Amino acid sequence: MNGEPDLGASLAVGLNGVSFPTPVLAASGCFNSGREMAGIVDLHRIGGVVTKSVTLHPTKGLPVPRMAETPSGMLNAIGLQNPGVEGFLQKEGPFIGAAGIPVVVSIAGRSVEEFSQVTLRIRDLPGVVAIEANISCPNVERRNQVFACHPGDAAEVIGAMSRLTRLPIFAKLTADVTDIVAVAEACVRAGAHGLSLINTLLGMAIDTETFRPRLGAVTGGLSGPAIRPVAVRCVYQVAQALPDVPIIGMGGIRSPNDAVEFLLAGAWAVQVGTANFFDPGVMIDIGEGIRRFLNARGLSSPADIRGKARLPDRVAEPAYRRG
Amino acid sequence: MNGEPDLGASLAVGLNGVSFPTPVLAASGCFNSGREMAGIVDLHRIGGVVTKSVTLHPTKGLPVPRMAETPSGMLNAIGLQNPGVEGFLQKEGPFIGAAGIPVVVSIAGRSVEEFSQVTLRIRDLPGVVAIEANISCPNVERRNQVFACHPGDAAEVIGAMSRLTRLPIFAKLTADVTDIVAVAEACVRAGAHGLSLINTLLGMAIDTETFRPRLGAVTGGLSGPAIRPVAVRCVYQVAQALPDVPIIGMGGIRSPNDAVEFLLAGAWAVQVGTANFFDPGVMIDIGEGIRRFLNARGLSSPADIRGKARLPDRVAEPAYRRG
Amino acid sequence: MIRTRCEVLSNRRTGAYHSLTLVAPDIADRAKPGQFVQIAVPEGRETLLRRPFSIHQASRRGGWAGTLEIVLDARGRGTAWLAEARTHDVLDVIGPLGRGFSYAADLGSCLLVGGGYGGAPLFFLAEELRARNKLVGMILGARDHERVFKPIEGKRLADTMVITTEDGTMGERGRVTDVLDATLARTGAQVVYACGPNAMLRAVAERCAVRGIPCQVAVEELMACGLGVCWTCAVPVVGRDGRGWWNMRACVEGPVFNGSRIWWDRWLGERPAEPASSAPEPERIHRPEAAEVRP
Amino acid sequence: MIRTRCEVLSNRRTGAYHSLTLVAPDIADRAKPGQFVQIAVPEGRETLLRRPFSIHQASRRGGWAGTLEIVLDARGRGTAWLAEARTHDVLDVIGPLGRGFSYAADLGSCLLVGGGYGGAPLFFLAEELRARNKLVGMILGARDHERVFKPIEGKRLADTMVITTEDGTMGERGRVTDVLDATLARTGAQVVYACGPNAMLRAVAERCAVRGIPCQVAVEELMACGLGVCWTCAVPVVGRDGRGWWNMRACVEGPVFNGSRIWWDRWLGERPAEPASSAPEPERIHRPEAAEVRP
Ligand SMILES: Cc1cc2nc3c(=O)[nH]c(=O)nc-3n(C[C@H](O)[C@H](O)[C@H](O)COP(=O)(O)OP(=O)(O)OC[C@H]3O[C@@H](n4cnc5c(N)ncnc54)[C@H](O)[C@@H]3O)c2cc1C
Ligand SMILES: Cc1cc2nc3c(=O)[nH]c(=O)nc-3n(C[C@H](O)[C@H](O)[C@H](O)COP(=O)(O)OP(=O)(O)OC[C@H]3O[C@@H](n4cnc5c(N)ncnc54)[C@H](O)[C@@H]3O)c2cc1C
Ligand SMILES: Cc1cc2nc3c(=O)[nH]c(=O)nc-3n(C[C@H](O)[C@H](O)[C@H](O)COP(=O)(O)O)c2cc1C
Ligand SMILES: Cc1cc2nc3c(=O)[nH]c(=O)nc-3n(C[C@H](O)[C@H](O)[C@H](O)COP(=O)(O)O)c2cc1C
Ligand code: FES
Ligand code: FES
Repeated sequence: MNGEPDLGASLAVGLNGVSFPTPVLAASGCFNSGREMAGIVDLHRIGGVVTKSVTLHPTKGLPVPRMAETPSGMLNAIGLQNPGVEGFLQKEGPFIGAAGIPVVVSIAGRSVEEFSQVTLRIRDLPGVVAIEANISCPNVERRNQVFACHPGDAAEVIGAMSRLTRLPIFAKLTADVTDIVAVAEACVRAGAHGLSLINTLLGMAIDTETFRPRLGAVTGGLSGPAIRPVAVRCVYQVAQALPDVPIIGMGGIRSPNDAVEFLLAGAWAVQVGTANFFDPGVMIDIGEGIRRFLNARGLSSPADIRGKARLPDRVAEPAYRRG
Repeated sequence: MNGEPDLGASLAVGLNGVSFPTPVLAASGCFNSGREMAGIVDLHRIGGVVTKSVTLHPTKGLPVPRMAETPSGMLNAIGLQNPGVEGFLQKEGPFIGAAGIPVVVSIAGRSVEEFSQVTLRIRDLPGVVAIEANISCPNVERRNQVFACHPGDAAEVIGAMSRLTRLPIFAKLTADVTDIVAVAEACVRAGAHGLSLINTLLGMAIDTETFRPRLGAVTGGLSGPAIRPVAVRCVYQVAQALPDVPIIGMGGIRSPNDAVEFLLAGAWAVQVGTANFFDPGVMIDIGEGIRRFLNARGLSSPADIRGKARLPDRVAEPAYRRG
Repeated sequence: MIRTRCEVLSNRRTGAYHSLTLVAPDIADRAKPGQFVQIAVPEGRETLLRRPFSIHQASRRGGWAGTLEIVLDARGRGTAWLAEARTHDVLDVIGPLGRGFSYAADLGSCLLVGGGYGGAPLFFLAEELRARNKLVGMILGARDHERVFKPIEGKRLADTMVITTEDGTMGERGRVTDVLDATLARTGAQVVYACGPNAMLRAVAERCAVRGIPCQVAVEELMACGLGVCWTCAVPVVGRDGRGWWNMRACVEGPVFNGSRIWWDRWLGERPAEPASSAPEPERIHRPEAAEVRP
Repeated sequence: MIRTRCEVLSNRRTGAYHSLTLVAPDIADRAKPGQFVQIAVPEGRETLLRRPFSIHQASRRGGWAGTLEIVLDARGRGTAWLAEARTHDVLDVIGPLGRGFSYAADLGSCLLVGGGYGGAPLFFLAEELRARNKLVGMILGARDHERVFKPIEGKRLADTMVITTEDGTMGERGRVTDVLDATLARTGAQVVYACGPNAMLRAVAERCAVRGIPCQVAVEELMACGLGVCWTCAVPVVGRDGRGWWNMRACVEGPVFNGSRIWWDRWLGERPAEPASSAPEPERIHRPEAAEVRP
């Protein structure tokens, strides 16, 4: 309530020191820094923006086609097109400083050194409240194995970054691993303030007319409602293992109910990616929907439902989970 | 051609010694042994049936709810309900022997010993042309880690089974791993004749009214069109690494085009699971659709398009694949 | 079981429900009370699975010959879409599915208990029972009068009729179980047939068990296939001797079960997820002494 | 850019295409030729993304004031659904999007080249050019006469008109590029505006480059957002000095580009997937000596 008697529940969330006015942020790569969307979305009614991932050098990205629609989802292979950290500071810096909303800068790189360099250039940018480390990137020093696929590699990046800045770092993980909890734990031990779950699933589609992959890069990342069950499972697994670590959940969220599902699974906040493309106002609607959901139950904050999924009395591990 | 001049392309496929009249088989757990469906589907027009997974002991399965519909997909947590291998032989054996269609028996277990025991009981059952090892099961001897998640565990099961029978063994893998190619290679080295890709993705959904998981078992397997891009990617990756090993692709197939997509990615045949639930005749339609597809291009066999996706000249690994 | 494309003949409101009449002569021909159909939602939607509906009427004679009627409560995406069906629309329907109610020659007085749209299949059953010269009593209950299923027609069809609503807007205020004992006593019913929310079925079955009256219940459980191949529709059923249990498929071994054989606690209880083999088995659950009607 | 729910005023056939008139005064007010709108497909479908369509007409005056017209070719799921739109249906539309064609004060004679439904935005453009007292020549090409977009109206609107069809069922047999040189010579056009299949745009742009005539092309590339935030709609554009290149967003920096600045080989070529930084950069690509119209 506090000062918002008419609205009922407050949407503000605190993630162990980082706060957002609503628990609904824009996901990296799906909102740029917010500038383009400002004309159609009232940015002051969303929780914040996670920027498109920034790399050290300007990156031209992958050849088209860069996207393919799939059942209830889409594949993308943009190749992290961005003007590099200097170009980013120049083009987006002033906007970020003046936007008056919390901005999380997403950083990507091909080596620990690149992540570190970008961190150094970003850490003092006004308006930035946190860094998201997009470690679902290939590591050129490890035969292009994706950082987030190996707890050790992931920890190395997070460790290096966290030594360079006091900004909280959220490690963004991929679900394409055998044990996401192990990667999450390694990141937290290395200094991650929180975790962003999940990045896209690696997928592929082929045009049966031309026999060509539908993506110029052959494979790409699957996002949208199709992946939501996988994302909710990842958030749940990690939240069970690390209940005190802030988790920002994402993957296929497009309605208030979807967002509530992530909060119940253990997320402290959520991000919305693909849904912005077809419904630019969706983050505001989700926020208001969460408020109504809380009001209807006499609750005062999104934190009240965090991790509150009611599990059966006994959940035994050995059961066959599929089929 | 060969004796089917009116129809054009022949749908028959050979998988290094195992042959099926069409490349479209029923996936395990989605068709039982075919008995229930015989009243509504002409079994002689499909490629074959992979049975519901059989375990050594009768298995009662997991508590309801056992299913939840999700965007373009569904979650299931049946818990491999089945009457155990003795019950199976009694109830399904006579049907399988008399059905006159190729039957692949799917075997599941919680230990290498259980897989071996069931293999011994199944190997002489008339009508059985191959065994599918459903190794997406928890291994009670390894803290319930799923066999298919660890190349060593997977190889152990396949090795033990292949020493007990001359029936070809298809290892059925899960995509929920960091490196599916490594698991595939381990299975093949251990004696797998071929690979079935993929089992369901581990997922979860929560009812936002009741705060309860929508599945009695909390987590379950995601299937249906939603997962198709992930499945195609897995088939493609494994086929690139192991071009001579027969792959049966599956995951979200419901149309001839979907099936062709898997063949182009490198599958030698496909299985259809979830789509049977909403469209029981779908496997026949897919087969006929593949025939039309081949005829329209003057091709004579599904093998003619196997792995024929036209890749760009250079596919460099280090590119950012997501975002 | 038949798969057919049926034309919609009409879609009318019946209180809070929609009543859809379909042209489906082959299914109508074979249908028995308690059986159901699976209706496909249109392609291209993100809802893939068919939706199951009880058969309310299957007309084999007269002006409506060859038609099938279902009743639906629009609650989720699939039912909301179906509620919009218009005359001449074509639906993809599979049926008749499952095992319906059964009749014992020696039980002449029946009591049919319906909750909400659960009343729908009981009308079809009542006609079949009357054709077999049975006495038919009926209890129809619901939350409010809008949800009491066809009370007027019910009164015409049944020999005795009791209506209950939770809000008291029609008939007696309360639940069907509040009037069950009295009605059983008054009608001298020898067998009970029930359809409605699962919790209601449990209450009815438990009361019948106490009184030693056989009770058949038509249950609802999530169904991915409805064809017997996926095992999502599990209902835990106890052995005839009250020992041992197994999960039966509501879509082929049901949806009608002997109410005294369902292990209600396990089915509707807290639904613990554990390896089934280590679940405590019921020592012996109450079951009627009366002759078993059907497993 | 505006998001609005628009009523469908009419949906008519135009040869092989559908022409949809929408009530969208705010978008119509701001629209410029070459801009587009993004139309949402309905919720609950497995096709999530909006579909982009060029603006064919934006009426600000007269009986149709406040309306917007788009033309669509029904090919996939989204367009097939849209082709079924009925009067009074309501669509969720965002627009006007992108940068449209631009006009140079000193270029008085224009040639508009449209392929298939690519002719649609050129009609809007022709009107704007005529309002600026330019001479407007037009070439409309298509596979067959059904796909030549509004030939009669085009003839009325343009000062000169040439029609080509690949099958010869209307106008000259062949492609627009077969008549381009002659038409340029005949009309003395000083600037070319083109819209149509990307391969046609390339051919037109390359011919114009050879002749040193500025050429603006309205391209099509897959668009996930259409709002400038996802970077799926990349078109490789070469620097003004012919050196260096960058992927521009067709949805905000386009869809209209200077045809001589697009690196066609990279964009429409074999599309090799490699780290962009190691891609060979064009030493210098041909570009018109004529004054640049727009980057
Ligand atoms: C044997 C049987 C007979 C039935 N008869 C009738 C009837 O005569 N009239 C009627 O209105 N309803 C009946 N139901 C329930 C009806 O099937 C559900 O209300 C309907 O499937 C809900 O679909 P939805 O898309 O509206 O809801 P959603 O919640 O969107 O459905 C999501 C998924 O859950 C399933 N589901 C949701 N609720 C139920 C439920 N109660 N039972 C089974 N599956 C469910 C759906 O089939 C779908 O697969 C019957 C169910 C069964 C099993
Ligand atoms: C700026 C612009 C203007 C356009 N103007 C018109 C127009 O005036 N009239 C018209 O008929 N079409 C136009 N198109 C093409 C039109 O957007 C596609 O035909 C349409 O999106 C196809 O959708 P679908 O669902 O029918 O096909 P599907 O193949 O099912 O679409 C799958 C996905 O691919 C995208 N897609 C498929 N083909 C194209 C394409 N050619 N261009 C862009 N995206 C595509 C879809 O938007 C969707 O995201 C335009 C495209 C762009 C980019
Ligand atoms: C209800 C259900 C039960 C299943 N049971 C089994 C099983 O017993 N053994 C198995 O190997 N896979 C099982 N599967 C997985 C399927 O065989 C298949 O791998 C998966 O569903 C992906 O294919 P689909 O998208 O075509 O369904 C089951 C899937 C479903 C939906
Ligand atoms: C077009 C597109 C571009 C993306 N770019 C990035 C990126 O630059 N960095 C990143 O960490 N994630 C990126 N993502 C992943 C999203 O941030 C998000 O993790 C994922 O899409 C799942 O959420 P969603 O289903 O809501 O889209 C991108 C996703 C899409 C669809
Ligand atoms: S619903 Fe599939 S077995 Fe009953
Ligand atoms: S379509 Fe998203 S940036 Fe152009």
